[in-house]
Amino acid sequence: MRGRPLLHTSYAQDMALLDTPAKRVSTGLLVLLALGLSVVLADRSLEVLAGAYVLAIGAIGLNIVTGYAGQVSLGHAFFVAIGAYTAAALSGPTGQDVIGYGVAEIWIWLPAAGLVAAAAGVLVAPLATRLRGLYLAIVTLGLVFLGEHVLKEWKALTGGPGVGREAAVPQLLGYRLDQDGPLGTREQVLYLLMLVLLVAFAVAARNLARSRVGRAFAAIRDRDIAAAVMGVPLTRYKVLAFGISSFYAGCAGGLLYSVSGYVEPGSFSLLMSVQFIAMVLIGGVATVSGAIAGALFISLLQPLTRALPSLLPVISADTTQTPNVFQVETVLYGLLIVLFLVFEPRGLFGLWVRARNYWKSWPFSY
Amino acid sequence: MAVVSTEPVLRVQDVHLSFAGVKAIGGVTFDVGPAELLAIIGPNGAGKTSVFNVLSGVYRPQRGRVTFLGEDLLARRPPEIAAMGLARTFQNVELFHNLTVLDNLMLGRHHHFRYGALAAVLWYGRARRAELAARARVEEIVDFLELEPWRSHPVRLLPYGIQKRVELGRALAMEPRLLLLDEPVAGMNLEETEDMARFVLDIRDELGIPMVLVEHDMGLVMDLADRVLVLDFGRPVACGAPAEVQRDPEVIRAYLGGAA
Amino acid sequence: GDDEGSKGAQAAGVTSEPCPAAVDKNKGCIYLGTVSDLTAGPFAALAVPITDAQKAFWARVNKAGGIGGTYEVDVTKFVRDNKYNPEVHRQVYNEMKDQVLGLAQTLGSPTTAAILGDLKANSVVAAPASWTSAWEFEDVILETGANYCVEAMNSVDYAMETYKPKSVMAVHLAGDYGADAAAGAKIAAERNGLTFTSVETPSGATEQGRAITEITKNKPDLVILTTGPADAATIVGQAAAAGFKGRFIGTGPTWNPALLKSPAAPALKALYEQSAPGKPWDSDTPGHQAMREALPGVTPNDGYTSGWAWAYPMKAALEKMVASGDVSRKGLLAAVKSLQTVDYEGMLPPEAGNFAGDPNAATFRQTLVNKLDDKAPTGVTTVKDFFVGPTAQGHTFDGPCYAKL
Amino acid sequence: MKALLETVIRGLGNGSVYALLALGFVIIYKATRVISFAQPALMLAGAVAVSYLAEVTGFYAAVLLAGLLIAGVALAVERVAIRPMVGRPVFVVAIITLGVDIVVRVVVNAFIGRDVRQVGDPWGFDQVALGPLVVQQRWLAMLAVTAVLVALLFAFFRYTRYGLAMRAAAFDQETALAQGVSVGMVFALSWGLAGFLAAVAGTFVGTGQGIEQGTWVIALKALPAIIVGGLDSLGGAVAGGLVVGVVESLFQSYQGEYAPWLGQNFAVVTPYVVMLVVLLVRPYGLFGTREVERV
Amino acid sequence: MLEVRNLEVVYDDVMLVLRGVSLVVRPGSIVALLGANGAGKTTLLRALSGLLDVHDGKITKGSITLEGEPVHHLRPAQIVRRGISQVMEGRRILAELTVEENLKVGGHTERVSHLDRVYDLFPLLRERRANVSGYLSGGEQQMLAVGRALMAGPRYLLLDEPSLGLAPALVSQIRDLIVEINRQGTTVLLVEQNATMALSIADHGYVMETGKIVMDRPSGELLADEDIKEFYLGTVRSFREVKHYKRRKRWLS
Ligand SMILES: Nc1ncnc2c1ncn2[C@@H]1O[C@H](COP(=O)(O)OP(=O)(O)OP(=O)(O)O)[C@@H](O)[C@H]1O
Ligand SMILES: Nc1ncnc2c1ncn2[C@@H]1O[C@H](COP(=O)(O)OP(=O)(O)OP(=O)(O)O)[C@@H](O)[C@H]1O
Ligand SMILES: CC(C)C[C@H](N)C(=O)O
Ligand SMILES: [Mg+2]
Ligand SMILES: [Mg+2]
Repeated sequence: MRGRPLLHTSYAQDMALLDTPAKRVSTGLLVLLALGLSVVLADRSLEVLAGAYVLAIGAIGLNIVTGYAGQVSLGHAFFVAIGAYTAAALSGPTGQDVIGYGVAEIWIWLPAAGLVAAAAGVLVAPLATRLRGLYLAIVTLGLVFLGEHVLKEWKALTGGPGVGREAAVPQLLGYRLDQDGPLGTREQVLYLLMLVLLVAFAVAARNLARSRVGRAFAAIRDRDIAAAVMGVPLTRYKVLAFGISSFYAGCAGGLLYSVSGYVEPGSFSLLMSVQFIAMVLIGGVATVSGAIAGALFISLLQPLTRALPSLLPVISADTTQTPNVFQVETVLYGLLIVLFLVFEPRGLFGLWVRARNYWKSWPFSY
Repeated sequence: MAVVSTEPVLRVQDVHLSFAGVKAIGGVTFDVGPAELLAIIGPNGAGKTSVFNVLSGVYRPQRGRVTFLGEDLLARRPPEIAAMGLARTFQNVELFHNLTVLDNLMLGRHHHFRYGALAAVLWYGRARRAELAARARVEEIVDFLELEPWRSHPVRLLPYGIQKRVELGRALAMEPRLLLLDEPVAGMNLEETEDMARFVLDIRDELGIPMVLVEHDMGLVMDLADRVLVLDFGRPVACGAPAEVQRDPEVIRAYLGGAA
Repeated sequence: GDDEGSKGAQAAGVTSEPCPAAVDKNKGCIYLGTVSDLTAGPFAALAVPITDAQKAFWARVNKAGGIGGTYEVDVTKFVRDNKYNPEVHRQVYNEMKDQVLGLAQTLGSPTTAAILGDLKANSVVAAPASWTSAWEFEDVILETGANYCVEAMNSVDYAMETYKPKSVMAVHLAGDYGADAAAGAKIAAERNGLTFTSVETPSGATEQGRAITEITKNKPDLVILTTGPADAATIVGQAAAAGFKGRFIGTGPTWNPALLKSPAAPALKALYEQSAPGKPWDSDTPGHQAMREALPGVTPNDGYTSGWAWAYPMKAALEKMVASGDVSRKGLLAAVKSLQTVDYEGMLPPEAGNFAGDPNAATFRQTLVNKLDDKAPTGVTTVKDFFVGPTAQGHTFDGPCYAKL
Repeated sequence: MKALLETVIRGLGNGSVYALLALGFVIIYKATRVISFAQPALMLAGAVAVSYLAEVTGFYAAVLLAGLLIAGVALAVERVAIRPMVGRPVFVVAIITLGVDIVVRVVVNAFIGRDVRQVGDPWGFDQVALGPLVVQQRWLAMLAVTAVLVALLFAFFRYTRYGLAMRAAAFDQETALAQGVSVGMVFALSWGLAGFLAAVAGTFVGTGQGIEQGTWVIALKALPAIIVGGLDSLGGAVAGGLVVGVVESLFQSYQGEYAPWLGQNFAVVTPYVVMLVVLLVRPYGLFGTREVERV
Repeated sequence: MLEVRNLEVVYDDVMLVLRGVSLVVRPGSIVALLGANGAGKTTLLRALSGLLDVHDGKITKGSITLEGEPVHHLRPAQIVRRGISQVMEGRRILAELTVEENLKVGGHTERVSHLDRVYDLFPLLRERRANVSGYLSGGEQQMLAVGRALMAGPRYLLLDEPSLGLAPALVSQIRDLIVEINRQGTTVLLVEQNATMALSIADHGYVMETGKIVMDRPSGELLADEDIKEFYLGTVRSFREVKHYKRRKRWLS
């Protein structure tokens, strides 16, 4: 007997995160698959995926302020930087050229990275509440440029451009997670760490989205005056959205560089912000799974485009020739973004909806 | 449920509002009694919507006094006014387009919730209980307004008439002490108009919520309203029982145009 | 953590099968990786000739019998673009690291720093494409030619002799490149009793307004430039137009032959000289000759020269490793650590290839100075051949210079 | 005083380049509500085209030809990547332009090669005396050309119906369509003009010092300029560009002396600081259209 | 003559909204199109003006011809040039533009300006010509929308619920106006919820239900039809009574 999968007998059941058995099963399988990958995949692939998971945390954060609350921010890199350097400074050894406090325990520096970034977000937000649309986008972009300037000048913290410093060291109760150990290779351990954190951050974001806070965000995004008239204080919620989003960004920043162990101030540029925006848009605005999918898509697109040209023997691998593989690879990267969005502007999520609708009505075309 | 009182719920005194050269409201005074249904009519641009905007805190008048349940309204911001129990619908549907019907209604209950962002993230204890309780209340409204079939549809996909009904539901979800309805049946067909009329009557009869109704459908106004206030160029030209107002020559000239 | 069995039949990046483009099918193959800035990054204009020159270099080595008569070297199979981004650099390095013995090229300082930990952990030897002083202190990095810090010291000392300046200003980009040179200039200025000022400037020709103002306002007798070529042209051109009469000496990367056709050319000819860690393209040494023969028909550019020269120590180390019998990463690193001289076929003095012993002692301190010359293929000819100034001679290197500015 | 005036003129010169770039952004924004991140690549492409053409046709003809060529490229981009997006969310389109930027830049880089390229302008670093002031000729040329182009643009939008059609299309494409405005035509027009302006601006960026692969970054200076002026105002773009140019120039000359604690090279971020200050006072820039907020 | 034959329209490749609609609008006439919400009236007008694309809609079958020439493949601008102009549902004022700018956009395809004619029809708009249109009251915006469509000097005017939100006096004005415009030579296709008003001026009426035309008669006959009376015109009955019964009846289906 299959039962009736869509029949809910209580509101609790109806409001559950995964409200259908199909969703529960597929999510469970997905998580299992992700866990399984840690054994199956080579270390270098795990490292790329671990990075992608961290970026996904950042993308979920951006999605909170931009996707859910509708405040387009191109300043995400700024908050990521704050997190990265807070974490690096906390966990860095004392008495070096660069600031360090010797607190390598991840459960200290990770929340700290998030909180400091969140505080910055909250400070910036009041400006944001006065601005709309692209004005806000470009002002937050200004933040990135200002931030870059500060990072370049503040050599005691960042080591300076072209030089950089050690990133945060992930250590849990004395166990170094970034070294091979009894739990597995460093890549396996880091991969699992990032996976666990991603799941935690994703669930938290989903919870937020379905709560009064998430609804208030969406209301502000869709109709701000009406939202105010219905009882939502606009400024407070915009500040909250920036704060939470920056918290995610800060945590992502703290984690992102602990994979390579090294962080350089040139990384926190417009390009990074734009990549986050691309992840959110490509994944599908205002869905957590979309942000994750988008982050994976963008992070894996580069390795993929690196592989593609080698399948086409006509293109030269020789840098003296034009076009060579490297040019093709870069062009392909840009082109794939364009093509993807032209053909499915709703992003990966839209693709999924399309597929689902197609199968729902299959075999009838209307 | 409440102690019966004859004090007016809302008292508007000599409100003036103008925008760079345009006088939208020029000295409007009226009361709304408990359980009363007051209709405001008037030509296009007479200032009816502007009155609503003043009441809900969107516009700040240059002059005048407004008290709601004995408290001054004018110094307050829209969210505070909403929390005091003043709810409204909008002339042009102002729903949250990407949310479902249920979420739109749940949003109406925003100020009834007490839990914060941290509890929301954890979705545990208070937050969960509050959401479940709110959901139960919202389902009552869904029942009441016969919105069951559209419950989990994003509102942007709904027919216009249903959207208007959802707006009414969202306002009801606020558990208001006064309800402002701005042209609730504009653009509706006969059947939908009848449905809406039924809901308005139910709200008054069963929930006992006083209402202010702005509407151009004279049939509806004359049928439902206890009292009618007529505005023209931002100024009151008549106020009284529907039948009286309908016969007022000034009203006929300015508004009805001899047709109705 | 990939532990590689150096005693096993085959080490990472070494095969008994011949190279894909083998000259002699009976030889085995050693694979070396290249991670460089090949398309959109800021150093693409330099990285591409470096990469091409190294390809030609190893082809020549293979044609001449390979390494120790048993191996040929392939640098074409594992070439990747880092876009001058540390994260991408690391990714592409990871993709190739199990299949290469070492790196023929890793371009850029921050990018290389992102893989340095891994290079050290796995004893992967890498030849850099950058001249920062930090590499003197890393065993696995196989640098060639004096670093920017030394270069600037020598430039100041050279100017002392030639122009007798009273004041020096370092106009430089931030970081491993600019700050490294500026630090050298500062040390030399102090030693020579000159007043020293430093102006950090952003990259981008339109951003040089401040640098120009500072130069024309303070009128230093000598300016040590560490920027990109277009920046340098703007600075020299506009400062001269505003009546500045002091001297400029720019580090290697400030020069580009095309500047001779720019409006700044007269000013450059009058006021500018280029310091360099190696001799220019058309120099008359066996190494240069071989390079020119191996790269027929290219537009001359000293990116080729640098790329070619950078390859010699790797060749020497590989030969030593094969000779020692331990063909593995550990063997290569051991060979590197015992290298005291390298035959650069005259491009650089053999002692430039000292990788043994204490970093301070091993640091190579000779650079040269070029002047502009319309007739030279890369627009410059040497005015002062390899020399060590007194400052560099007496300086003790105990850490990267840029940290000391 | 003399130094100050010369600094201001340098600022106006650079500012006029920012203004040209800003106009390109604004025209596209006006018609489509999209900020085109492809402008930097088009600017670079224009400068490169001039550097090749000038050898054959001489400088002035080269600028004109390159302008047309880049307008053509922009039109092609619009047709292929932007037109299909009519009615789609503008942020998606903005990201598409970013992809376009990546693609175009790789192609352009291949044409730049390793050398610094010269655009072959007649001014170089030549100076001219304006009374007691000594200023570079190229700055005066930039100012003059910008003034002429701006005048032409204003006349075009003033005396044809396309200015209004653009605003209509930007506000609500369906409504514009229903009024018989060919939204595609409006899009093409805006991209074509923006391409032309980008090429001219790129040429001026290249005067004197030449262009290299990294030169595209300059185009980003136009972003704070358009915010200062107001995203949809042509006059604002000009004002914003000039303001940004002058303030930046002043900071380059005097910040080291009067406010060294701001750190070296604070001038680099002054455009953004100016932008923030202006927005604190005017959330829609100096001349931007206020969004209608009403219920 | 504007003729729609057997038209099928699909949204998003899946939702079949018009299921073979045929309709004729003779030159010089006023044709009323009635129908419940969601019947597909707006969709039909979109198809006529070439605006389906914007909504991911497609014509999958049938044809639209203007004076015998097919026009369903034309772009909106071309259709406007051929003399079909639409007042869209929901007014669609260009809120950031002034009243006069809105009108000028309406005249985009016309060489001569009909500005004065429109101002004469709506003196209120003349008064507000320099105001930002977004701040007009609902009814004022409706006038602007009609005025804007007239700026194109159309031969065929498609009106989607022009009386929506108008005060009774204005409804009769609009009605008179439509008659006047029609008298001046413009053919009118009128979509209305206010069936009494529409049928009082129309020559012919169509009734649409769930994507199909279910009635097609001269308006006089429709006015007399019992079903039309019940479902569209409303028997004069108090809303207070309505409360006591509900009905769910559908024609054909
Ligand atoms: N924010 C505003 N800025 C400028 N003018 C405004 C604004 N809001 C309203 N007005 C003007 O005030 C007057 C009254 O408008 P209001 O919307 O209150 O009219 P109304 O009585 O609701 O008309 P309708 O029945 O057509 O909806 C109108 O002339 C309108 O143009
Ligand atoms: N863009 C769209 N995408 C998908 N479905 C749509 C779209 N627009 C309309 N529909 C659907 O098509 C059907 C017909 O809609 P349409 O707007 O044409 O009806 P209508 O007769 O004009 O109704 P109303 O009286 O409410 O204006 C409805 O079921 C509607 O939900
Ligand atoms: C190729 C070189 C000029 C690189 C530069 N020295 C750097 O380290 O980034
Ligand atoms: Mg109103
Ligand atoms: Mg409709």
